Amino acid sequence: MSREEEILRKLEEKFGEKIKGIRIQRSRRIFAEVNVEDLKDVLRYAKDELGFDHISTITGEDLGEALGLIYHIAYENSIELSIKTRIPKNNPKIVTIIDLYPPAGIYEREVHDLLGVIFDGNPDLSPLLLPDNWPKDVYPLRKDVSLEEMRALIEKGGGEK
Amino acid sequence: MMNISSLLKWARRKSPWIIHFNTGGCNGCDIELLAALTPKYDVERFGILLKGSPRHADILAVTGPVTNQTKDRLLRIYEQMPEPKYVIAIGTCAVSGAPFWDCYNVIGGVDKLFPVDVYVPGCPPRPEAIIQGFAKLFKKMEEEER
Amino acid sequence: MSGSTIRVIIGPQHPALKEPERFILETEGEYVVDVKVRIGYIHRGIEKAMENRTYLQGLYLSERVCGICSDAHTTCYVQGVEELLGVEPPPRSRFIRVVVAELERIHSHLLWLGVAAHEIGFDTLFMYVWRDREVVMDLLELVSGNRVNYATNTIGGVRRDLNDERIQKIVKGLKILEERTKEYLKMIEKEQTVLKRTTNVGILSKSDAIKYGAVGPTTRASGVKRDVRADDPYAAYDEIPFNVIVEDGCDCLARIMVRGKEVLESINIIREALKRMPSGEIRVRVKPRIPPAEALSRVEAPRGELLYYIRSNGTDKPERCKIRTPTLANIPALCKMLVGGYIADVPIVLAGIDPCFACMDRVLIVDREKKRADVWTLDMLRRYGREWYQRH
Amino acid sequence: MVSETLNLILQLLIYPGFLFIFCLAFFSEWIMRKFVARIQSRMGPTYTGYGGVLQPIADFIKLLGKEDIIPALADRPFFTFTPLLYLALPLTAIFILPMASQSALISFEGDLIFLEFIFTMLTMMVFLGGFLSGSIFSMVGGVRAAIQLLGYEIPFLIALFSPSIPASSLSISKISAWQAQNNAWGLWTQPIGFSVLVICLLAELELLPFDIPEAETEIVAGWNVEFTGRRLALIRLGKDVEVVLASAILADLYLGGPQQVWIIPPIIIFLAKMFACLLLLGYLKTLFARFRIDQVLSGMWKYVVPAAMIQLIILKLIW
Repeated sequence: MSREEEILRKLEEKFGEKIKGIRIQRSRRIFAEVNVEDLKDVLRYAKDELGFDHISTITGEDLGEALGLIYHIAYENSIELSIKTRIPKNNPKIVTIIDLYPPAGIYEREVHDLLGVIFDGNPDLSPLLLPDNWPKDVYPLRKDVSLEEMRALIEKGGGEK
Repeated sequence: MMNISSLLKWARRKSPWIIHFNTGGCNGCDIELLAALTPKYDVERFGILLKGSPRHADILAVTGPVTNQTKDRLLRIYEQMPEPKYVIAIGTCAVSGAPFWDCYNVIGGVDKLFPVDVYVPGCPPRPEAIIQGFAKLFKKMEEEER
Repeated sequence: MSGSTIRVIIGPQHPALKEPERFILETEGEYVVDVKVRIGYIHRGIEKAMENRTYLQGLYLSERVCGICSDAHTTCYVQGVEELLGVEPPPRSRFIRVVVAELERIHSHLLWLGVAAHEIGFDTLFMYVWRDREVVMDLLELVSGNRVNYATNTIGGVRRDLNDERIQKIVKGLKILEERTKEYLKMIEKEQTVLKRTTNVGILSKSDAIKYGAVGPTTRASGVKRDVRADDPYAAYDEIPFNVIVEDGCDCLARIMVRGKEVLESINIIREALKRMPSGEIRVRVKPRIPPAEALSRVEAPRGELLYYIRSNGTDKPERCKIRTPTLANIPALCKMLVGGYIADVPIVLAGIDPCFACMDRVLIVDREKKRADVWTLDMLRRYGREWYQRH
Repeated sequence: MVSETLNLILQLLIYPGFLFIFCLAFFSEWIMRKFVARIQSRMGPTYTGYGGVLQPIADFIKLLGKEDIIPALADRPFFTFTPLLYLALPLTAIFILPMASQSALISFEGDLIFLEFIFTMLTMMVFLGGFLSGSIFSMVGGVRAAIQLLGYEIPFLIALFSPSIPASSLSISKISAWQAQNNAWGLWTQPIGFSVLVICLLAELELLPFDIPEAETEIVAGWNVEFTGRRLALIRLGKDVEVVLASAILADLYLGGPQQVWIIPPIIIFLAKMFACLLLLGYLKTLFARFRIDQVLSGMWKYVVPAAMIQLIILKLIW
């Protein structure tokens, strides 16, 4: 049994129904999906028991009705486990994971900037990437705002400072 | 009086000090501009020195498309430079903003903010091209009253 | 001003190189006690722009994310797209990718070595290193036709082949580079002023390197053996034997040595790749439309692990393209390194992670009696400084 | 009587006075730039005049013609006076150094002390100019210059005065004349003192590895960051004169100064010695990385001060 299959089996044993659509896409790539409530348990288990000690990044995306978050964590820098979760667009709140992975703070700031996800418990969600005069409540990676609209908004919102 | 002004023009042409500012580019033009200072190209031959303080500089060399966040900073540096001052836009990004023309955080080329004297296109321009840009600028210094 | 913490703002304009960024340091006396980061001066919105371009157009955009490691970005991007398509690039193209990637690593590391020397005021070394960097620039131009943005990779292979004449020239150039690099490494090990400025500066212990998720040479200088080329082989790295360079110094000197030795290792990798290169096609044709799928692609850029996540939706444009550059991953570790160090060491520590942005000078010192907002403009600082002197 | 006065005025203004010294200063800047560039395997200034020799003059004229900005936050009187004094002080000092003949234009017993005073004043000018020009970078640069002064002042003093012990005079002209006559160059009789003085002059001139007050990568241009146009021109000229002054001090106090050899006039011998010292300074400048300010202070007190003291003790034992 390869290492990937072993990890997959352990995750299935531990979480059973809670973990959905788990698959090995190719060697060293595992994708899985969980509900928001279970996310932290899965990550904690992966970190403490399975040895996934490196977080590569957090990807945020706009799925239409919901916002998707993908946590990419790595085991010995070789096997990448991508755990997906969804949060509603009108109440984009999720609990932070900086207590598990300290460097996640900066990725959470990035996702907060670009998609407006609020990470409960992250002490520093100040703008990281967007300019100081960025208009409020405009999140560039959401699909409901087009490039033209965004440029117009920036020109209106900018100027002060 | 004619002689003094031509002497000044000569001095200006022979002693152009530059300040470099990256407004949000990819570093490609920056390393080529820096490579122009190093032994193989050595622009100090023409008296060009890279200065850190805008107060000491004659030429503002801008690389990269202007982003929203650097706009104010760039304007301030331009205003801090003493007259007569010249601007040289290095790389296609600084010339027109391409290939980031439609990115939401990019305003466009440098000439949206203040007049540019010489454009050096290229992605990135070779150090030779940058030196030629400077040569064009020297010619302009000679012909133009400022 | 004694006793209170002082806020030092670094950024965003640099006399030598690099993009504008800003770091806000809280200091007590000469020591740094806390660091806050504000990047985004170069934020252009590439991820959004990717969604509005076709896959082939996106290739050119990804090349221009960073001019120094442009080949790493395109390799990562095309690997992701190839995985979405289920296409295997021909073997010869994979070897050519390795050659170009390693040439780029040499160019980037030498560039960094020069900049680090400049950072500690050693301009002579800077000039020498950059003089010899021109050798590798010439090789890159020979292989790809351009000095900086090579445009070697394309979806399904590479665009330019290597012939015997070019291979000969590469081998010749590598020999010069090897000699010079060895000489510089020997000199750096002995030169007292360099040692004084780099040993025990910017310490990042092994456990901290793992905890704060450092990547690339930064983590390898702390004794952590992690390299995507070895751990998660791509292109032809699984067919070429090479060593992962690790140093145990955990300080800036170790970071210099790791990069220097990696240059030598890269030279060996290129030689090996040229020797083992198979003949055959360099490119396969692909369809512009890509069925819905997702792919996570990783590459060891000169600065560390580079990561692309691409999702397709059946059209010729990607649904989402996420880019995680190595510098961002190193920032938490960088903050850790800066805390507890001297203010005067900030430039070299910042340079130590080989940031793809950063501007280390422009040190502004402001009293922190009035607890005001974080973001101060230069004019505000000046006005504030003036007021302060009138009061005292 | 009239012709004597006229002669003195001519001497002051032309040779070996202002005009000569300015030319020498510009020439020495060119030599320095060209030499450093050659060491870094570059060309250096090439196309301004023959081999770029007019480059410093072009820089000077250009700066004279630039817009003059006084920052709103700067202290006006000081902002104006500092560059003037920064040029005037080393110029004054040069007149007490013997250059064209074995006795200087102005020579009196104790002019060595005057020289020391001028050097300290120069650093004070840097400090004031930096502190009062209203920018935080220049302030840091000025403060750094003052802190550095604490490090090199004592060894500088000792190394400056130790040649006066064998010559038993405090006049620079007499010291150099004594060394020339007895063929006892300070370089041979007190080599430690010479190296201490070279190190301290590097610090005084803010050359690498002691260019901390104007560290480009740390604090932009340091104490002179806010000066533009005419003021910057004066500061740069002052700096050049200071470099000439430093190498002239080395040539006078440790290399025997101007002396007549065969039929070669003393000025030629002196210039040869002076440029040798200049190139030594330039060579050292390219060899090192910049120290940190705390490393300078501790290094100076740990190694350079004891070295200067030992030299003094050895001298005392011999003479």
